[in-house]
Amino acid sequence: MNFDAEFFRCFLKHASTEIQKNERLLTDLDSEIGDSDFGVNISRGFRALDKDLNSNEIWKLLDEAGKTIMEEASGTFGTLFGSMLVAMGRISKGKKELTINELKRMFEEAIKTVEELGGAKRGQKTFLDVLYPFTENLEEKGQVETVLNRALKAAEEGMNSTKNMVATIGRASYYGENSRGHLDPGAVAMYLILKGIKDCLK
Amino acid sequence: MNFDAEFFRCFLKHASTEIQKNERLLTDLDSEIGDSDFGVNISRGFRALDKDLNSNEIWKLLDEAGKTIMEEASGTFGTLFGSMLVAMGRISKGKKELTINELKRMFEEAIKTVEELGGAKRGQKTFLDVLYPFTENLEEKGQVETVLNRALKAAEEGMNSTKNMVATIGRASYYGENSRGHLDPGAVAMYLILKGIKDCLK
Amino acid sequence: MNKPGEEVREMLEGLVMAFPELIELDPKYNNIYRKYRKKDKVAIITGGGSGHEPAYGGFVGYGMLDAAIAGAVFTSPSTMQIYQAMKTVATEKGVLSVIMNYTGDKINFKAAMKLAEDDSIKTELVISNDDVALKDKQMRRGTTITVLAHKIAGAAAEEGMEIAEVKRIAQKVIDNGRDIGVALTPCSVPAAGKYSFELKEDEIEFGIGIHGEPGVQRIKYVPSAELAKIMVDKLVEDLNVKKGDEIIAVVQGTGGTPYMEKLVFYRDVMNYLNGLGLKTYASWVGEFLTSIEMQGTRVAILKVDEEMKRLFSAPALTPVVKTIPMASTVMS
Amino acid sequence: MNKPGEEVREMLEGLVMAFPELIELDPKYNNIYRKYRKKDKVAIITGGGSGHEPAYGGFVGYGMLDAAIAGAVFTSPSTMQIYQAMKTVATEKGVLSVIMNYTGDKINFKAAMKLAEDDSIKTELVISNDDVALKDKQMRRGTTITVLAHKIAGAAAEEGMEIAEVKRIAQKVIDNGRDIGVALTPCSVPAAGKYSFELKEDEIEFGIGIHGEPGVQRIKYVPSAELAKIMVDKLVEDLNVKKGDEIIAVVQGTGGTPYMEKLVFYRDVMNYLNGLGLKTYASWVGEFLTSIEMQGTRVAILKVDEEMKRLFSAPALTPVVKTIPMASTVMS
Ligand SMILES: Nc1ncnc2c1ncn2[C@@H]1O[C@H](COP(=O)(O)OP(=O)(O)O)[C@@H](O)[C@H]1O
Ligand SMILES: Nc1ncnc2c1ncn2[C@@H]1O[C@H](COP(=O)(O)OP(=O)(O)O)[C@@H](O)[C@H]1O
Ligand SMILES: [Mg+2]
Ligand SMILES: [Mg+2]
Ligand SMILES: [Mg+2]
Ligand SMILES: [Mg+2]
Repeated sequence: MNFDAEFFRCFLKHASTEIQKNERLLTDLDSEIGDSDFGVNISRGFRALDKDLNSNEIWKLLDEAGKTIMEEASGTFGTLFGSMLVAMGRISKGKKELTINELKRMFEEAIKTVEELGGAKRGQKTFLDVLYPFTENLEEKGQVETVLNRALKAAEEGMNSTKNMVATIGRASYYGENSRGHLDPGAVAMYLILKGIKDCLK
Repeated sequence: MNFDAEFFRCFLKHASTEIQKNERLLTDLDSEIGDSDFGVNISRGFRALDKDLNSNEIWKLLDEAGKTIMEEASGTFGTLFGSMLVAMGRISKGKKELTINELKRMFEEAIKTVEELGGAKRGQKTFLDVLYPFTENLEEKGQVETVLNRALKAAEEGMNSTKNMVATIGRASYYGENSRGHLDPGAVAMYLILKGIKDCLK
Repeated sequence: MNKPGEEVREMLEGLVMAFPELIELDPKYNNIYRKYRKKDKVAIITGGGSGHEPAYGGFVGYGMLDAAIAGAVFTSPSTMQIYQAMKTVATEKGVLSVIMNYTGDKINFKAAMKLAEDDSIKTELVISNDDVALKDKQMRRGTTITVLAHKIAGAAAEEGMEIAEVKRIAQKVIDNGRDIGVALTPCSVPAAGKYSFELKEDEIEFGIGIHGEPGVQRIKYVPSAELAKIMVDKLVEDLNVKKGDEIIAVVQGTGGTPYMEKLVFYRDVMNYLNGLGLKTYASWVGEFLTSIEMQGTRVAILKVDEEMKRLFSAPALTPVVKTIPMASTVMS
Repeated sequence: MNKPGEEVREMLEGLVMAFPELIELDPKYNNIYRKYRKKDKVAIITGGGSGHEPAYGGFVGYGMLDAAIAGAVFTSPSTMQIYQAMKTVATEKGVLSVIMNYTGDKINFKAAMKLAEDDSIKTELVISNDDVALKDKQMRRGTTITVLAHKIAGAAAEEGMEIAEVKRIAQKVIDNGRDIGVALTPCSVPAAGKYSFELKEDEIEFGIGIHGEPGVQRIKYVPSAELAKIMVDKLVEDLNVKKGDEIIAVVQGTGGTPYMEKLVFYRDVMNYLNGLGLKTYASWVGEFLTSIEMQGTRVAILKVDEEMKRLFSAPALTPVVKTIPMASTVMS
């Protein structure tokens, strides 16, 4: 199967639900190695999305969602995640449906944008440590559902792997060695966002 | 006898000696109802006088002494006392000798200047409370020595009378009722300055 | 700071280094003089204790002051310092001193005037008492309006008016101006090494003097807009200005006030003045007459007539005040 | 202050009230724009957290910035705020952002540039890292030299240069400028309600950041002239300037610094620079990039060539910087 506007609308809605449901958890995680604004911030961003998901063009859906998130959740995560959605939209302009290969390209573009803007790399304890394994596991071979499940599994492992990392970028890096032993709030959020994907397959 | 340049030179020298001798006392008095700078300040002023008393003209002697005091002892007392000397000089311009009547006029002019500059009147606990009785007792009748002694006696009483007064002008007025019970440092200094006069009669 | 007791001279050296084209320093007397003084105008001078920078060295120059005489911190300059300034800047038209109502300053300026008069220098004195904090007008201290008097009388002198006229105009500014100050923190005098008063975090010292003298009242912390109202009301009532009157407004920090608070408070004052229907001909915002590092603010208003408006807008070139008049005619 | 969270907007309102001829405010985004913008020049913008006033709203106007974007106190402005500013001031020649090296600012400006590029706006970015406190050049924070880059690149843009040229010049200023700061007291962030560090009476925080971040070293109190030496030495060594080189110097207070200390310190810095044989082409003294009410000082020097000198002296008209070039020819 291919991915159309309906799929992305569903994806964003599920993400919104998950994030709002876990607002408290995310803030608590950010209070351990950040500045305690994460849950409140990002769930405000997603709440604003709800009235915004009307377009039937993939790129517009993502572009508008990204901009809304940036407008309403202006912390590091909101900015990077918003920019990532806009970038994903940009490379899918004109397309009505995407193959899984194109979906992978989209996520690669997302990663590139996040790297460019924030300068982070693998293993620095950010949500990139969820995005990398997820994206790498998006392959053409096999059933879409199986592929997505495998990618989500890898994303979950990525999320868990941040627990043992020392943050070397962003606000958590101020905590140095003390950041070890805590899950990265951004990584958790990213996993929650991706998780809904499998419920959006028709 | 009349008062010539020699008399005024002697008067200023005696004043200088007395003030320097009592520097500590004056500072202590100022520490009770002032800002503790009085003795140091005024004795620096008089010390500077010592090299300055060469003129043979009464007015010049007083004018220069007044300006030196103002330059070196720039507190309230130094300014008023210096201005008073300059004023005394001003009205004796051209005269080689003064009668006791002219001496009285000189002190009246001194008082007028102090009143004009500082705005104080009788009974406000300042050195004027020494100058008033002293000047009023400078009369033509009787032996000069007797007259001066009487004036100095009155000056001393004036000084002592400041003890029971409440200061209503100058820095001491900030102490309000608490200024009562302390001699006014300026009054004590003025009495010490005047005191030498009788040793300068030839 | 370097050597104690030298800070004023060193500070004045810094000022002159920054504006060598406008002012010069007599380091013996700590007097700042306008460079290139006119010979045919009334000379205008002022002086007082230091610690109120940029007053008054910052206002010396074309169209304002000919001399500023700096005493030690919060201490009157000496008679001889002032006398020296009078001799230096004196012209045929005389020397007008426009000073603030403090005992030491008054005694020393008057004493210096007596000495200058012995030298046949024409002298006049105007004393500002614009601080409405105190009820009794005689007791009122001089504050911000003094600076506006320097600007306006300075322009009058520059126009060549005689000393009686310049004095009349300076006095008119004093009579039509009012100022009020508050403090959120005290200030410390270097020599004394202690704070002038104690204040709790949520208190405002109302009616503060420019030397950190305790105010007349201690009020609870109120929002900026409400403080603006309280302060302006006090000025407006005392000055008796009404809807439609034209004013010049000065809103300033007191030395340690952050820009952000100054600008928010300026906004609140201007909004409130507007709401009262007062017409602001011009305004100043910044720091003009400070109290070392005190955090607080002062507001001053001056009710202006055509003469004051014209002179206020006349050209000036000093370290702080640089007025370039708007001309409606251009020639080229 | 009035309502918490509103202080930045209210402050900007105050700024625009004070200079309505020069700047205007988009209150939705807390963006200050130059009034009467040119259509045929590179637009120059900057932004960052508030609390550094008069930066950056005070530098918007002819010959300097086209927009200043204000975040909350010590907080980066958002991507959408910046994007909005880019859209508003964009011209055919493009938009150059000259910002300071802070993570949040960099992410948001870069993200906004991506959005602007989608709208076919030409964008370029220059990041200042002039604070010598930190050894690693990549880590160095942006401070005072940013403002000189705005002045100099602003003049280049005004002359009509293309964006690559203007960028080259801004980068040249950054590469040739260094800054160092110290604090005598900490500063308090309104939102946090606590001081950024603790300091004993006789200690100086050396190498302080503009957000009151603890410095790199804590030194014992030294006299002003010695502090000037220590700070200037650090700059001179890092920048590698030598006797005979021409520089522009900036000496400033950090928000709560009394004038007296600023001026004494300015004197000491100038004397010391002189003694080193460096030629000061021009200097600024005052407050330009502050840290709320922090007491302290910053010194910056910029090694200049003919191009930088010409552009530095070119006309500017902003709330704070008003440059009237000295012309050797007069026409009338
Ligand atoms: N430079 C970076 N690149 C990518 N992700 C980052 C970077 N810095 C922080 N993050 C992510 O952002 C999350 C924190 O988001 P947020 O609370 O919005 O940040 P802040 O409050 O510091 O602005 C972190 O948990 C981390 O996953
Ligand atoms: N207005 C005044 N008129 C006359 N004498 C005054 C006045 N004010 C103060 N004095 C006198 O000056 C004395 C204090 O002198 P000084 O220590 O120089 O003053 P300060 O330290 O306040 O400048 C007082 O004891 C008083 O006699
Ligand atoms: Mg956070
Ligand atoms: Mg945050
Ligand atoms: Mg005393
Ligand atoms: Mg004294």
